Parts: sequence; structure tokens; C-alpha cells
Amino acid sequence: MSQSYDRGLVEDFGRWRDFSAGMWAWVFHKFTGWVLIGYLFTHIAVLSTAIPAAGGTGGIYTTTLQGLEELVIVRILEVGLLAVAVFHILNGVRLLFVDLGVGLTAQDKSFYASLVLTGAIVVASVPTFLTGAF
Amino acid sequence: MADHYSSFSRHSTGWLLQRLTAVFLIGVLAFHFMLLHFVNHAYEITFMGTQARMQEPGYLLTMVAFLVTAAFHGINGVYNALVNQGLEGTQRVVVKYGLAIAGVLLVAQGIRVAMAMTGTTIL
Amino acid sequence: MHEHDVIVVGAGGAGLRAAIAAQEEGADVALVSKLHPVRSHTGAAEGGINAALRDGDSWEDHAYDTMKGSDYLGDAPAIETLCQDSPEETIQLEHWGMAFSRDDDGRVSQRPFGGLSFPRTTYAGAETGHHLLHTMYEQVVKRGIRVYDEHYVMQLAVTDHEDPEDRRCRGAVAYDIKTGEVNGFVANNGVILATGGPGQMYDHTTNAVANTGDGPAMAYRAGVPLEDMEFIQFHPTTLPSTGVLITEGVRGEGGILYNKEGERFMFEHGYANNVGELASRDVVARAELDEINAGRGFEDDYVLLDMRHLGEERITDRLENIIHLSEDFEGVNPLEEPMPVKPGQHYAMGGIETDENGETCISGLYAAGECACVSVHGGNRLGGNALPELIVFGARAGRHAAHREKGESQIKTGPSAKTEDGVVDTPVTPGEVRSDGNVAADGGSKTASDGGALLDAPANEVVNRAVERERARVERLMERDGTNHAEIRSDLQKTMTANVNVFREEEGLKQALRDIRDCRERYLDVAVSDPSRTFNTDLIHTIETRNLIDLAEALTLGALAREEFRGAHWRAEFQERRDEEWLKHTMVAWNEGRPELYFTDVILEGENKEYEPKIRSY
Amino acid sequence: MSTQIQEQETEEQADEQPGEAVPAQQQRRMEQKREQAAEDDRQREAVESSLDGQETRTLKVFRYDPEVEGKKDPRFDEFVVPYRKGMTVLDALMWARDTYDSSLTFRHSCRQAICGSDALFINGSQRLGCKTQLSELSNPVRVEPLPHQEVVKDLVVDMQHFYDQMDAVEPFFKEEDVPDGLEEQRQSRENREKVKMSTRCIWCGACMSSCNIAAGDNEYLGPAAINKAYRFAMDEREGEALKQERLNILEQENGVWRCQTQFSCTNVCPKDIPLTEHIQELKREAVKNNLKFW
Ligand SMILES: Cc1cc2nc3c(=O)[nH]c(=O)nc-3n(C[C@H](O)[C@H](O)[C@H](O)COP(=O)(O)OP(=O)(O)OC[C@H]3O[C@@H](n4cnc5c(N)ncnc54)[C@H](O)[C@@H]3O)c2cc1C
Ligand code: HEM
Ligand code: SF4
Ligand code: F3S
Ligand code: FES
Repeated sequence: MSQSYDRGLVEDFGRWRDFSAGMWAWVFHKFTGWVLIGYLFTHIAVLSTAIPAAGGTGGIYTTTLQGLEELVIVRILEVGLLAVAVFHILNGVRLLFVDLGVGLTAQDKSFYASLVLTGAIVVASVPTFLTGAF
Repeated sequence: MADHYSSFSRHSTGWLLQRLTAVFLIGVLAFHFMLLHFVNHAYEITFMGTQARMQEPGYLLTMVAFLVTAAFHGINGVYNALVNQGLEGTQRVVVKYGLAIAGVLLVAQGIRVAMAMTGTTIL
Repeated sequence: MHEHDVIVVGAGGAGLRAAIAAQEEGADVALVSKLHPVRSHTGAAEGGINAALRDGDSWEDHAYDTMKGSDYLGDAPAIETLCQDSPEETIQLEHWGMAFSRDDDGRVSQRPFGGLSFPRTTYAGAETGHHLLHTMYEQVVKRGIRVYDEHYVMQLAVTDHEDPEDRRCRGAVAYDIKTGEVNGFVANNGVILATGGPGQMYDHTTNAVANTGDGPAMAYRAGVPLEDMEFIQFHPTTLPSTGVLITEGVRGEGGILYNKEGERFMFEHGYANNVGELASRDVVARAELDEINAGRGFEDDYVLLDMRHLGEERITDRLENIIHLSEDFEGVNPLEEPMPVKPGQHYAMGGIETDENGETCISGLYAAGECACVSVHGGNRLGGNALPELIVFGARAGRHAAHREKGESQIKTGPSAKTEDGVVDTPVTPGEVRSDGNVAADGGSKTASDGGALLDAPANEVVNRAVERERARVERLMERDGTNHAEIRSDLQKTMTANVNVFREEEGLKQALRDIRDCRERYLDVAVSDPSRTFNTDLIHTIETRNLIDLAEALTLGALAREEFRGAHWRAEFQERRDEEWLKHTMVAWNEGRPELYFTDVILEGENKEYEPKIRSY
Repeated sequence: MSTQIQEQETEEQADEQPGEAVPAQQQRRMEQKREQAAEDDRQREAVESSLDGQETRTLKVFRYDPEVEGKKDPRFDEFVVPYRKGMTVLDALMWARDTYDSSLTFRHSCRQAICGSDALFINGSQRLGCKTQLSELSNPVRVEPLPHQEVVKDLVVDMQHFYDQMDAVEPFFKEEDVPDGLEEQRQSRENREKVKMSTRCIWCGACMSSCNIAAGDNEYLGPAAINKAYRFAMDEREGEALKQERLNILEQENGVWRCQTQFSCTNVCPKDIPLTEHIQELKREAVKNNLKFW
């Protein structure tokens, strides 16, 4: 909404500190959604190396992918992607329940549960993801 | 009431499809992750392996469906997010078609890639 | 300058109903209110609406109960109109979608209430007023009635005839709170005042901060007498810090009152040996104050109301909202501690004198709701009788002002209804401090300071003049330096609470008159310190304080004059009802700045019966 | 009351310089007010020091006035107020206004959470001033006007947009086919229970202010208006055809679909209305309703 002056200037505290569970869930879901769609685009771009590879033995495709996979940064990003995807899924499930009108009063708890579960799953899969990266 | 017979004229469609695609995606995305990161490791990926999987018609179809739903879900999601922030008028029309075109290109390219993976090159 | 057929001042239950009625009669109506309509205090009413709807009940019974409750100071034509019209008006609300509580058969629920011979209090949970207010506002939106919200009406535009009964009300002047503009409102047909209660005269009240009696004060200064102002209802159980009402239901369910000594004083000190806490409102209120005055109150201020023994289950089942009220507004969890309570001002039975069509003695000026006194409540209002008053007399005033319903009225108004002069011995002269004839400065009487008296002048000329005066008044208040009104208001409230409360003694009443006089004198140099034109609440409150002073004075004069105990009015020196002498209405008229006291007859002659004053006992 | 002497003064002044009367007066006033300011500060210190030894709370209150020099740029003022048990934020604001600065502006009326006037942003959350105990809050207590609404002055925001959104859902009972005379429409207890919570809205605007979607998109109906529509759509006294009409309004672009289930509206509602639940139920109603025609 338009404001005749900038209210931000006089606010000595950031509003985000005061966000409640539902708002954080919304922010995270949005963020993760955008990351995922962004990833989908890059993913397809990378996989496009399969097209020139199709005729031959798949050299370009394999080298591109394995080359990328050798980079530590890519591995770490992959873990990040996992975290993002897992959170988006779990919170997505939470939202689907909310849409069905189930468990509305526990919406904050289910959000915290999504966070905790995401954390757990990500930690658990770190070994698999980082195998051979270092 | 009388003047609408199809849900397509309604804003509920987008909302409903977003949820339905989400339900589908839960399954496939989990499957995808399991298969490519835990069963087969990403760093071991080779074209051969990919080709082997993709030549399975069921798998191919699933992956294409995955692509289409994810593209719809993601792009519709982005569009909604923008509209929720008050995107209006021409800007909105531009964004809408921009996103739609991007989505179509994504899916087209994705299908080309998928076909290539089976070994057939199209276009 | 705005122009409409009917201008309704105030958008609580009475104002909204009036506007709808006038609109239905084809008039172009505008609501002018200092609050947005849904913020009106009608929303606070909890209990319900009395209406004889069921088999076995009749309007006659309702009328009998009301007359008895009024301690025979109500006027029969008014009471009978109320009871006859209430069923229809109540069902009208249902037809407009009001969310009444329901019985198993799907009909609206009714419950018993104090002083009623039949359970006829129709309710919507414990928030009847909220639903009533919102339902009617919805209808106003539906009809597209023009609402000027956050417009503070400062003065009425009335012609200058010598005799108030010849005067005509041509409109009103309002201050647009948001922009600071002073605007005229021309009313082609009439102005209806529906400004609600004057609870802010007291420092402890169940009324809202906006309930400052502006309507009665404006009408009073325009020449309409105020009727039976000394009758103020005090509620025995209000929270000490805010005045929030704790419903009688708590005592009904078995709540106990006790004092600092831990005594259940209602019994132990013999205030009501049979019914104890369940005695009527005035008895319990007096008992509480007796205890506090005898030094047996807590912090010399309150007693305790304990309901813990009822058990959590029963409390949450029947009195759930009390837990919230007590926690939210007093910080006390009533499941763990007793609640502090004390008597608080609750309702004004008196107000602007009107007939049963809501018309005052000034033609084109109407009043309805708590600000008016048709007289249905007489000396004491029964619970659940105020909401029907809003809809019944609101609708009648609206229709009448739209000039469709021109029935003769049985109740006579104005100075010509006088039957007896009043004499009262006052320690100071009441009224204007400087009686130099020019009182326009503060809301003005009839004197035309600028160009002669306006008698048959066109409406907009009368309104224009009023606008000029009000502009000058605002300018003056804004630009000069002086006292802040808040101190004056607070002193006024203190003296009213100390001296014109539940207990009234001659000396105390006289002291109050002295203090009111003092407030008046100090008000001479009142000034607004906020220099802004935008949303200047300081200015609004300053003007309101003036209105409170005028009303407090009229009230105290009435209380000093009435030497008997009737209804809510108790006098230490005269602890009995004295029908031979006092079966009459007290009138106070602002006679060019000098309050004049006189009396009129009470009408006990009903449609088909005469009401015999009996002893009021339950 | 007569204040004739003063009145004559102003009239004379006005006669002397009719054109400039207003600015001149204003100047004079401003000067005086400036002179006063110093004195006010002293007074204020006096009051504050008289509170020594008492339990106090500090309010940090947002101040803004487009017209007044020094308040054009928003700032926070601090007020020290004596504390007593049971004291609410509104009590504290009133005390500060009546004691320190009568220009401190905020809406309030009922003091009992029923008029909906005093929804404020208190310590980072939308709450009613009158329903918020100081004892629940950390000190100092920060009081601001509702976010996402235009500030008129100090704590007063412009509510017009909120009212417009309410009006947009046709917030009134529309059934015309009602029984004659003294016959009421029947409504089951269950149905009354179903709409009960939704009828409790006091139009305070807290929910709307807390919703990020409503903040970003001015057209979104917002939780309160949707809840209002729910109140009628679910009321069995209005027939099916009317329910359909109501769903048509709610289903528009800016209706229920905008809601992203943030739950902040439900969290802040002082009347504990399950807003998100109502909105979600309407979304499902709308979907069901459309599937019927598929
Ligand atoms: C806590 C409580 C509980 C109650 N419970 C019951 C009950 O159960 N049953 C019952 O029958 N009665 C009850 N009453 C009494 C009843 O609610 C009131 O008498 C009634 O609501 C008054 O309505 P009104 O329309 O006259 O005034 P209000 O609803 O007070 O409306 C006054 C209107 O006038 C406007 N206004 C005032 N001054 C000005 C001005 N200068 N310029 C412009 N506008 C102005 C205000 O903005 C407001 O819109 C209760 C009262 C209280 C306080
Ligand atoms: C795997 C299961 C998934 C589930 C359960 C899921 C669930 C959801 C749901 C319910 C929403 C709607 C939120 C709302 O409108 O309130 C949403 C939004 C979104 N999703 Fe997903 N999703 C999943 C996968 C994906 C994938 C794979 C992508 C990327 C391609 C994606 C991208 C998005 C985007 C961009 C949004 C919009 C976010 C926003 O509001 O800004 N989602 N998701
Ligand atoms: S829904 Fe709740 S928060 Fe929103 S306006 Fe109504 S009462 Fe206030
Ligand atoms: S905060 Fe807003 S997003 Fe929906 S749940 Fe409430 S309306
Ligand atoms: S003052 Fe009425 S809601 Fe707070």
C-alpha cells in the first residue's frame, strides 16, 4: 500500500522478528518453490547435453555430469537442493492438509515438525551426497 | 449461475490444479530423489545408465509427466506469487504469457532431452 | 453544506433504526456519527431484548412489569407503545438476519430476566447488542444510506423564537474529525438525536468513552427540557479498573460477594436476609458501598465476587466469557482468585423529553434511544428494556421525521406541559457563569449576536449562522492558551461519583453543585493544545467536557430537588417513596443560560387500564 | 459558556487584516506553543520524577502528523506511566495523553473489546489496546499504528480501504422470502453454532493488517470480508441461490484464492475467529460447486 512517507525509517526493529509460524512457513515455501523451479530450468539445460550425446557414446553428457559432480560446491549445492525440496514437500503436505481443513489448530506445530524433519533427513543423507566429493 | 458450465472459467481451476499436481509431485519427486541419489549415485551417472533407464517406456512416461506437472506447478506457483504481490494490468499480461512461453519451451526442450536419452533425436 | 431530508445524529441502535425507517418512508436520510456506526456502544449490550412473542405472554404483561419496574414514574402511553411494538420490531431484526440464539424447534430463544413475569428476553448469546448493531448497520449498507462517519455534531441549528415550542430545528453543524472542517447539514424534514448515554459524567462507568451525552446537552441548550435526569442506574458488579460489566449471571449461578473481613455481607450485615447476592441491582450496589464506606472494602474501593466454588466445569459451561473479561480487563483469573467488583454507572433513565413519536417540543427535532426520555423507564430500567426502546422509538422517530406518520401524541412536551414550578435551594447559582446573553460561543442558545433573531429565515440561513458560530468557537479554542479540559473532566467525574452516586445526601449534592460551578468557571479558560486540524481528539474531548458539565448540573439539580427514594434515586434524608408529592417528572430547562426546574404529570392512564402505584417488591 | 472578551479580540483581529487573519493567528499560536514546549518539558520531568519509587512502564509511541512541524517526520515518543495491576495498553495511552500530551491521538471507545476502535501494532503484533494487559508485554512497550494502512495521525490509520472491502462482499442478509408478521424464520441450533464464530467480528482490521497478501495486493478482499461473506453463505436462512451468488463473489480473482494460509489473521484476531479455517472451507465449497458443473 502506498504511504505518504517511509514508515520503515522509524521502525527501529525489523518486522520479521515478529513473524509467526504461519508466516515463516509461507516465506520458506515461497523461497523453496522458486529455488525448485529455478533448478528445474537449469536441470533441463544441463541434461540437454544428452542431445549431442545421443548419437554417440554419450561422452559429453557423461563428462559434463561427472565433471559437475566432482566439484565440491556442486555437491554442497545438491545438499541444499535436497533440503529445499524436502522442506517444500513436507510443508506442501502440511498445506494440503490445511486445504482439506485438517489440523488447522496445529498448523504451527506441523510447520515446526516440517522443519525438524527436513533437518533430520538432510543430515541423514549428507554421507550419501558427499561420498567421494573430497 | 447459468452462464458457466465449465470449471475452466473459474479461478478455482488454477488453485485446484496446483494442489493436484502437488499430490502427484510428492510421489514422483521422492521417487526421483531416491533413484538418482540413493539407489544410483549422482556422481556415478553415465549416459549409458541414463539410457538404460529411459528406454523403459513406463519410466520415460513417468519422467515426462513429472516434467509437465513440475513445470505447470512451478510456473503457476510463480505466477500466483507475483499476482499476490499485486501484479496488475499490462505487466501482468506480459508476465503471464512470458511465463507460459517459458513453460512451453521448458517442456519442449525437456521432451527433446528425454527422447535423446532414449537414443532418438528429434528436431 | 450538505442537505438531506432527515439527519440522524448518532449511529447506535436507535440511530440506525431511525435512518432505516425514514428511508423506507421515502426520505433522503443521512447518518452523522462521531464514531463509525459499528463502534457505537450498543455493541456492548449483553443480555437481550424484551418482547412478548410467545403464547402465554402478552404485551399487557410486559407493560405491567415495566411500569412496576419504573416505580410508577413511566408514562403509560410510552410503555404501552414500547410493549406493543417490540415483538414486531424484534422479529423484524430476525428477518434481517440477526443471529439470535435458537431453541430446538428453530425459533428464537428467550430467557428470564430480573423483574419480568415471563421469560421474554430474546437474546443472541451474551452479545445481543453486538448482533443488533451489526444487523442494522448491514441494512443501512444494503439500502445505501449515506453515512458521514467520524463527524462530530457540535450544535443544532434552531430558530430564535422566544418560546421553545415555536422554534424549529433546521439542521445541525458537524466537525469532520479527519479533516477538521466545520460543515453545515440542512435537514429539510427533521433532525433525530440518537447519541446514546452520558456515562462519562462518572469516573466509573460501563459506558464507552464516547458516551458523553452530546445529544441531550445540545437539545438542552436549544431549549428542550431534560426529563428525570436524576435517575441513574448503577450496576453492582463492574470491574474496578475499567468499569467492564460482570453479568448478573455470576450471582445468578451462585457467586458470592464478600468484604475484607471475609464476611458474606449481604447476609451477615443484613442487607438482604432472604436472597442475599440475588437482591435487585440497587440494593446490592448500596450494600457494597456501605461496606466500602465502613472501611470493609479492599483498598477502600471494591469488594470481591467469588465464583471459584462453582467449579471450573460449570463456569466454563455457563460463564465462559466472564473468565475472559476478568483476565483481559482486570488481569485476574476468576478460576483462581475472586474478582474485584464495585458499583458503576450503567444507564441513564432520563434524557431529552420527547413524546411517543420521538418528537421534542422544538418542531423538527427528535430524539430516540438512551439519550431520550419518552419515559418508559421512569425511576428504574428493567434489564432488557433498553434495546427494544432503541428499535421501537428509533423506528417511530424515523417514520415521523420523514413526515409520513402524523399521529397525534398523547404525551405533551415542552414548557406548556408544566404543572408545577420547582424550587430548590442551591448553594451556588447554576447555569452560565457570565450571563451576558451571548452564549453562542459554547454551543449557543437562541440569541442572534450577528444580525438579529432568525425566525422564519430559510433553513440554510439558520444553518449557516450556526456554522459561523461553531467555526469561531473552534478557532478560539484552538488558538488560545489555557487549561486542559482533562483535569476539569476528571474533577467533574470525581465529584459526581463521590456525591451523586448510589447514595445521595443533601450536603453531598450541594457540594457537587459547588464543584460543578467550579468546573464551569475553569472551563472559561479551557484551550486545546493540539494545534493540528487533522483528527484533533483534544478538541472533540474539550467540547464534550462542556456537555458533561451541563448535564451533570441538570442531574444534580434534579437529585437535590427530588426528596424521596424512588427507583434508582435514593436520598439519605428521605428513604421512602412519596407518591402524594413526588409522582411527577422532574424537568430542567435551559432558560437563556439559567436552568429552570419544573414538574409535569406522570401519565398512569393506559389504553384500557389505569396503573395503580404499588409497592415495588420482588 | 460565555467567553465574550476573547471573542471580541479575535473578531477585531479578523477585521484589521482579513486576508492574513488565519496565517497570523497560526503564527502566533505556533510561537506560543513553542514557548510552551519548554515549560511542558519541565512539567513532564516533574511528573516523571514524582513517579520515582513507583512501579512504572515505558511506552514508545509512534507519532506523526502531516500538519505539525516536528511531527511531519515520524518519530517515537517515550512516556513513562505508573503501573497498576490489571492495567491495559489503552489505559496507559489514556494516562499518557491526559497527563503529558493531549495531542496524542488514537481511536478508542468501549474499553471492552467490542467496538473494534483500537487495533494497534503493539510490540510487533496486531492487538486491541484495551484487551492487552501491560503485564503480558516486555518493557518498553512499543505502540505503532496498524501496518499496511495509511497513517492519518499518530496511531490513527485510514480504515476506508477496510470498509470498502467489507462492502464488496454485500455484507447484508439478502433473503427476501421471509414469513409474514410475527413468524420468525427457523434456523437449527447447529446452523447457528456453525456461523456463530463468524458473527463475532468487530471490524477492527487487525487481521487485514497482519496479512502479507492483503498488504501486497490492495484488491484482495482480506480475511475479515471473506469471513463476513462466510457468515451469510453458511447461514441456512439464505437459500441456495443466494449462496451461489455469494460464492460467485468470493470466487473472483481477488477472493478466496489469494489467501496463502499464512494464519497470521487467525493468530491476531481478538475475537478468536478461525479465519483461515473459514477461508479454506469456502475454497473447498467453491471447488465442489464448480465440479458439479463439470
Ligand atoms: C455494558 C452494557 C450492557 C447493556 N446490556 C443491555 C441489555 O442486555 N439489554 C438492554 O436492553 N440494554 C442493555 N444496555 C443498555 C443499552 O445497550 C443502551 O442503552 C443502548 O445501546 C444505547 O443505544 P443508543 O443507540 O441510544 O446509543 P449508542 O449505541 O451509544 O450510540 C450513540 C451514537 O451516537 C453517536 N454520537 C454521540 N455523540 C455524537 C455527536 N456529538 N455527534 C455525532 N454522533 C454522536 C455515536 O457515534 C454513536 O454512534 C447495556 C448497556 C451497557 C453499557
Ligand atoms: C513434491 C511435492 C510438492 C508439493 C507437495 C508441493 C506443494 C506445493 C503447494 C501446495 C503449493 C501452493 C502453495 C500455495 O499456493 O499456498 C506450492 C507452490 C509452489 N511450488 Fe510446489 N510442491 C511440490 C513440488 C514442487 C516442485 C518440484 C517445484 C518446482 C518445479 C515446485 C515449485 C513451486 C512453486 C514455484 C510454488 C509457488 C511458491 C510461491 O507461492 O511463491 N513445487 N507447492
Ligand atoms: S476478523 Fe477478527 S481481526 Fe479481523 S476485523 Fe474481525 S475481529 Fe478484527
Ligand atoms: S493472513 Fe492472509 S494469507 Fe490467508 S490465512 Fe490469513 S488471509
Ligand atoms: S476500545 Fe473498543 S475495542 Fe478497544
